[in-house]
Amino acid sequence: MIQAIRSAHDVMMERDATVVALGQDIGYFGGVFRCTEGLQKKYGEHRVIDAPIAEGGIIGTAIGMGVNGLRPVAEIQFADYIYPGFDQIVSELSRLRYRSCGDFFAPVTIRTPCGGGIRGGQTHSQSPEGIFTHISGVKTVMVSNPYDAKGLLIAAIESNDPVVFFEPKRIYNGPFDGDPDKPSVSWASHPKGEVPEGYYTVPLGKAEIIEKGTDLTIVTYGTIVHVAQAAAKKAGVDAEIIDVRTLMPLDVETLRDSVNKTGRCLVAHEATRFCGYGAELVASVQKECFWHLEAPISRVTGWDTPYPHAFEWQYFPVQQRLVDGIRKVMEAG
Amino acid sequence: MIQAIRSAHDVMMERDATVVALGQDIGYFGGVFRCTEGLQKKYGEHRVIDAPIAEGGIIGTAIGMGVNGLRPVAEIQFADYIYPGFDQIVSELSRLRYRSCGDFFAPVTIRTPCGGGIRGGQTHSQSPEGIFTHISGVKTVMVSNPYDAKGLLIAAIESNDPVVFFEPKRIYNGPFDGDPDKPSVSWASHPKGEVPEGYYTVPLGKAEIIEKGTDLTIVTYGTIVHVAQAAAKKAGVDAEIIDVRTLMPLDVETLRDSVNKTGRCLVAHEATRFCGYGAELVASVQKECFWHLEAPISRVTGWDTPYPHAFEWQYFPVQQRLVDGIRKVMEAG
Amino acid sequence: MTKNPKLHIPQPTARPGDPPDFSYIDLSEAGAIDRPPTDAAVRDIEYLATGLVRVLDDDHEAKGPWAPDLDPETLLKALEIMVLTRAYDDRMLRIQRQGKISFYIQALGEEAVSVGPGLAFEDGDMMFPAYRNQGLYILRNTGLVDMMCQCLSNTRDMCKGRQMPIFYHNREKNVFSISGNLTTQFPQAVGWAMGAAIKGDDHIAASWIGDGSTAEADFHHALTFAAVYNAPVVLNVTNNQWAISTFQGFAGGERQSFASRGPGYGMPGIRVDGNDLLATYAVSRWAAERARSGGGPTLIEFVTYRGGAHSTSDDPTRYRPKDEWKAFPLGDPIERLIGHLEQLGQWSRSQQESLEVKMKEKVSAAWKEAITFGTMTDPPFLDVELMFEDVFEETPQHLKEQRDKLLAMRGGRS
Amino acid sequence: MTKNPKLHIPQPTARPGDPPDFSYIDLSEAGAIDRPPTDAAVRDIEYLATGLVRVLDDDHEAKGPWAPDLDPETLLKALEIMVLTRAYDDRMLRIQRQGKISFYIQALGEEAVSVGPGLAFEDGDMMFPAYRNQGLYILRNTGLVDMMCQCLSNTRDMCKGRQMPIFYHNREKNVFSISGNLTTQFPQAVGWAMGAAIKGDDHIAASWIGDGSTAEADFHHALTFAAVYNAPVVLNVTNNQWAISTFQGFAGGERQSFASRGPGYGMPGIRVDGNDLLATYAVSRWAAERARSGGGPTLIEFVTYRGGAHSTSDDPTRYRPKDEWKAFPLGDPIERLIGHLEQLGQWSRSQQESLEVKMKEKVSAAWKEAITFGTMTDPPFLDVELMFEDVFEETPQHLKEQRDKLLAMRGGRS
Ligand SMILES: Cc1ncc(C[n+]2csc(CCOP(=O)(O)OP(=O)(O)O)c2C)c(N)n1
Ligand SMILES: Cc1ncc(C[n+]2csc(CCOP(=O)(O)OP(=O)(O)O)c2C)c(N)n1
Ligand SMILES: [Mg+2]
Ligand SMILES: [Mg+2]
Repeated sequence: MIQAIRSAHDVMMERDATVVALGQDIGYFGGVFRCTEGLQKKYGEHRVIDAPIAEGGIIGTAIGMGVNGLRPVAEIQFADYIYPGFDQIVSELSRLRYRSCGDFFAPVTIRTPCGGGIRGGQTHSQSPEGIFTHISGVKTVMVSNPYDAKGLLIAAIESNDPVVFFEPKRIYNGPFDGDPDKPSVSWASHPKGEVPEGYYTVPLGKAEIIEKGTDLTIVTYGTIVHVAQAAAKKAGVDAEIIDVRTLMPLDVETLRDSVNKTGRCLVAHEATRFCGYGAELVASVQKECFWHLEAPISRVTGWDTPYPHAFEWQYFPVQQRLVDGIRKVMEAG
Repeated sequence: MIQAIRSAHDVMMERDATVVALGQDIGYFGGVFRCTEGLQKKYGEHRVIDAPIAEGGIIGTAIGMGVNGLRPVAEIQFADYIYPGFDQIVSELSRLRYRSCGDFFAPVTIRTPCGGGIRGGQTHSQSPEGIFTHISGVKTVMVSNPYDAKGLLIAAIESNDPVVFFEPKRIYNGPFDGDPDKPSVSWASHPKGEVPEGYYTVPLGKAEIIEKGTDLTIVTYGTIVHVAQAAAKKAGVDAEIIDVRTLMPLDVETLRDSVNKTGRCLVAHEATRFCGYGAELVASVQKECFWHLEAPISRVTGWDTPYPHAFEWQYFPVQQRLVDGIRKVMEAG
Repeated sequence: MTKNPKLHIPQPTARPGDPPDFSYIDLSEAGAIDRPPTDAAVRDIEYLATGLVRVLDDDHEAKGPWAPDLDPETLLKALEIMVLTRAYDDRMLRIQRQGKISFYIQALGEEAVSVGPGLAFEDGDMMFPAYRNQGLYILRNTGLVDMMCQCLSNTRDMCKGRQMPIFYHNREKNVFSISGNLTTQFPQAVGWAMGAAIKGDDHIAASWIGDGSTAEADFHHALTFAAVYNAPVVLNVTNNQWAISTFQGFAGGERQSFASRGPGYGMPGIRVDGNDLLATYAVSRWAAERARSGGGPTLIEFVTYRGGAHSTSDDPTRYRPKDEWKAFPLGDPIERLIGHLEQLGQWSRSQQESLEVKMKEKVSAAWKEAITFGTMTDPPFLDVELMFEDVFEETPQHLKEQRDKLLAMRGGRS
Repeated sequence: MTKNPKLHIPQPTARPGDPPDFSYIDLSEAGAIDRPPTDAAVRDIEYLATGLVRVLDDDHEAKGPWAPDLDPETLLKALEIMVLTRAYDDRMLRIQRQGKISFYIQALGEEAVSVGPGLAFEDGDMMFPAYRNQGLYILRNTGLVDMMCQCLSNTRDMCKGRQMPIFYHNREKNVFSISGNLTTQFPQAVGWAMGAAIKGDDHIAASWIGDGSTAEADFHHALTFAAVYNAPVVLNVTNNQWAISTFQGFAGGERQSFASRGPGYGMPGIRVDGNDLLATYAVSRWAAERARSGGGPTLIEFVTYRGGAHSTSDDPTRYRPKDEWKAFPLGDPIERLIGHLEQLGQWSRSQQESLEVKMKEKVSAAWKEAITFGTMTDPPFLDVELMFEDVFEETPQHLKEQRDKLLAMRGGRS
């Protein structure tokens, strides 16, 4: 997925001279996860810019660049460190178009690695997407595979709306099915691991049905897409699995059609549960599909605690928790 | 409600020498909403402290004071301006007890006026409670009347947990039933407008059933409590109205018992809808009460736009929108 | 310095009832401060951060090396804009008191902080103002009618009813949209300037914040990024002595000039008489030249005084002497410029009177026109659908549904 | 200065393959910088922000007015703590490489930045360290076993498995909990100091951050609040030349010393040789005295060099010369202190060797003990229920339910 993200930058920087990247350690070094490796060499120090350690300054200056006709792609080194930039994102980036009636806007994409599973403890594991999806004026994406990552990132960079773009770091190097004891696998053998070289987009605002099924619908995104696939298999159910991909705006239609068909729905994510993005998924689905529901919609999520270092795999919604969740939804009613 | 809030400060500063207040314009001036009027004169400049215009600095130093054994009450002048302090709230205030296993903690209360209805436009009208309720380690309160405001604020100040305490500014001077054309009324005639002089608490974590009823349950908080009361009357339904009061931790039991009884539920708040606190209310209620629900749970909220100056009353969930929401819930099924 | 490490609480020199006391303001004689070349090294010009650059002396003569080369027409234009700004403010304030607009902020006494610098920049340079820089919009030919319609949230409102009064913007004239969130424009201006440098064009950016606003994080972000990248930007602090009820000591002004932050970050800091139009112009011009020629950022502190209330929601008699402004040692910027023009033989009191009448009439005419586009209480009204537009470039489905719901409730399109 | 306002991108003087070049570091002779009284006015001591306070000269003699009055026992104690810190780091680094802990950060080359200042404060003073100040914990008698158990997330872990390695805390000894979020401790230290002043007690606070961390908003918050309230706090910047892959120029260090920010905000800034234990002690002592006697805050910049990788996740050979540390003009703090003690006739190479052996043995013994409390792979393991505690003072219902759900899935209490 790292190569896919790098390639999205590369393609866009090649096509569009206004695309610039900025962030901590992204230039000479190529990023702590190497997502921008080689780009400074290719496009120069004025387009791939190492930044001071000030997330608020990165977003604030990116907005200014955006207003001046550039298309900045800002990297926040870990999603856990996005909060110092929160005011500029909420009060400025998300509101500029509205308050100036489109006379000013800043087409900034904010990329940031999120999620746990790399023994990062509470300050390198968070999934804060749910606080961005509540902010009017900013789009929110979380990717689950290299093909989408490239296509969605290109779409985000091209979009004139600001986008917060979450990249689950646990799957940077390969899909993860939620079993930490299994040896890690690379993207090479995954159907979505193959990434076309040139330009293509995956549209913002469209969910994808990862697996067709009739027993129940599992609505998820990011790393948990892979866990859900494994869990459904293990549980022996014919699940329809939906990868939300763009969290805001939400593709309600795809969800509605699926749950109206299956009558059962499990929502899963890695972030903490209370008031998380899953709450909106439940609320939206129950509104749209109430009369078709044969069982309560269930949530499997991270617990409502910080992400603990030693209990990473007790915190993470592992396969077994998904399996239990599936059973619960299947057995109810 | 202003007097109630001032009185809560007064009572606590009198009882406990470690209680200090800090914030912009709260000292000599007594606060832009006058919630701390007279306190500096009474308790001195070292306990009622005017602060630089730096919300991050206010929260950061309040944490340090808290670690040093004080009980700081920090005022953020408008909830719309809390974001520069977001990192210190999320990454520090909410996490300190957990990361140090209780060896360190900061019993900080953050008070902030929220909500619209005073022609404040998008930067003086926001209700950002939904981004705090998702943060593990911080309690969140929104008050709807003077009696609760004082009792809950005292409970918050006494709590060793951090609390974000929202005060809907529209009802500072009197209840507001959602009809902007009616002359404003004062708290004097409201049953909850009477505030005992001395010390008392309203416990954190307990919702209140404002009106008993059997037709449907309206779950709400803040200003909308009053709008819901008026709307239920107007709609001619026997509604059970619940004032959530403490948003996190949520008093699920009170909600469950009520909805299991009524079988119908309307959730209402002023904040934007998508991924707002109402989503969690819907998700929690549908989980707990699914088998008793006779109609989909419905939400009436602010729209998913910034709060517009000219369209304040088209944005605000006015009586009519609540009435429509009630009818929808009543007619379904 | 107390020997007991008790908390120090900054104290203004005067509270209501006290005689005003501005002895804390360090003054320099007009003409006394050297004007270094625009490519001077920061370390060699630290004196600019603590001195006070002044051009006009007590006899209204322009003195010393900072005296700018401005022809009388330009000075008269500056005067006109300042007088117009004040007339506009005066009218809008009264209109607010009549309840016809919901809120207003005047710039009384600070007009030279917008107009002097404004004249120093080129049209293609981008301005990132604070809410008290209406003079910049007026200088850059934003129509009064447009500005009034913004305050009215009416059908001609550039903000389509979304913003409180005074949150103007002017894309065409390169004046940015004002934010309600303090200081956010400061790093944005730096980013804009970085963008200009990246694109290789010659434009520079300028931004303004207040003394109180320097305490916000974005002040630090702006100075850090500007210093690191040597961004072509001019960062202005309007030190009008007061935030809302707290004086500049609550932002650190008791200990050091705000201009001194500049050298601390490695850029020039210049402290300037903010009520001396010639000085505000000259210093801005210096900084603009420095930035445009690759010399990087400058931090400028304009020493001035907030002549009126913070806003129409404020009552300054609660926290400062009523007559403080009258005692302010740097006077009134309009009076001082009139004095200078008189001294040059270019202006007279009677000309001034007729200018003021003319400007008042201009404002009145604009108001008459503005209200034909509606007020908060009188039609025509803005279309409520506008609430749902411009959240995104294209309105997404859920917003369309919300819009339709609202329209249906109101019985169709409004 | 380029004449074209192109974006300036800071450039380190050497990249991999280049010869190290520290010509950019301004040095002063040992003993050359005046030591003002601790109540000196900020404006009179700005020279401290750009000079470099040094005590030990090339012959290891203590020189000049800053030479502290430290007896040999204290110096030997300082040496022991530094050697122990290095031995601890060395062992933990190897343990991380063996996969027995998940992460580690060493302080190689910066030991004097924790130990010298640490000695300058009193027990009741509160320390707010950064992640590279393990020396402070060790100095304040945090047991090595406790520190190792933290890194192991084992059953004796002070953090109960919740934190990554190195995020220690020590309530009893007044060393705060380390945060993963850079710079957040800086305003907290100021707030703690304000609290001490409010309570009227005599304690002061001190905090440390890195050069890169000065760019964060909280640096500005800390300096602003400290200046405004004259808080009794010592604010330390460890300028070890590098953040992760970016050198100190990316935080503004190309243009000005970090110490210079102090005078800009109205507090003393002192630049000091961070590898000279006597200097780091002396300067901290000066600042502590100033703070304790009501003189307010001081900003100190310790000039040092990060001898190792940023962390075990980092590979510095990708961005800087391999041998840069060897060329660093301020040398190795341990070697320099040894030299001084030798010169005093208080120490010999053989004593040093046996000290090192002793410290290694101490570390080994501690490790043996630590692992008896479990490792990430070997029992005993921490009770998983601990995950749900301490989120709040009392665990609320929903967390109890989540805990029970987890336990049920795992077939009961673990
Ligand atoms: C982030 C933020 N915090 C607080 C406020 C409330 N507020 C509005 S203006 C103001 C005072 C600003 O003072 P100053 O920067 O000196 O500007 P002046 O009003 O004097 O021009 C305050 C506290 C705000 N608008 N934004
Ligand atoms: C808010 C935040 N942003 C980014 C990071 C990632 N990060 C961790 S350490 C580091 C470099 C810090 O450099 P410096 O302050 O010089 O300290 P040093 O490591 O040199 O001791 C970065 C960028 C973080 N931990 N927190
Ligand atoms: Mg001001
Ligand atoms: Mg460093």
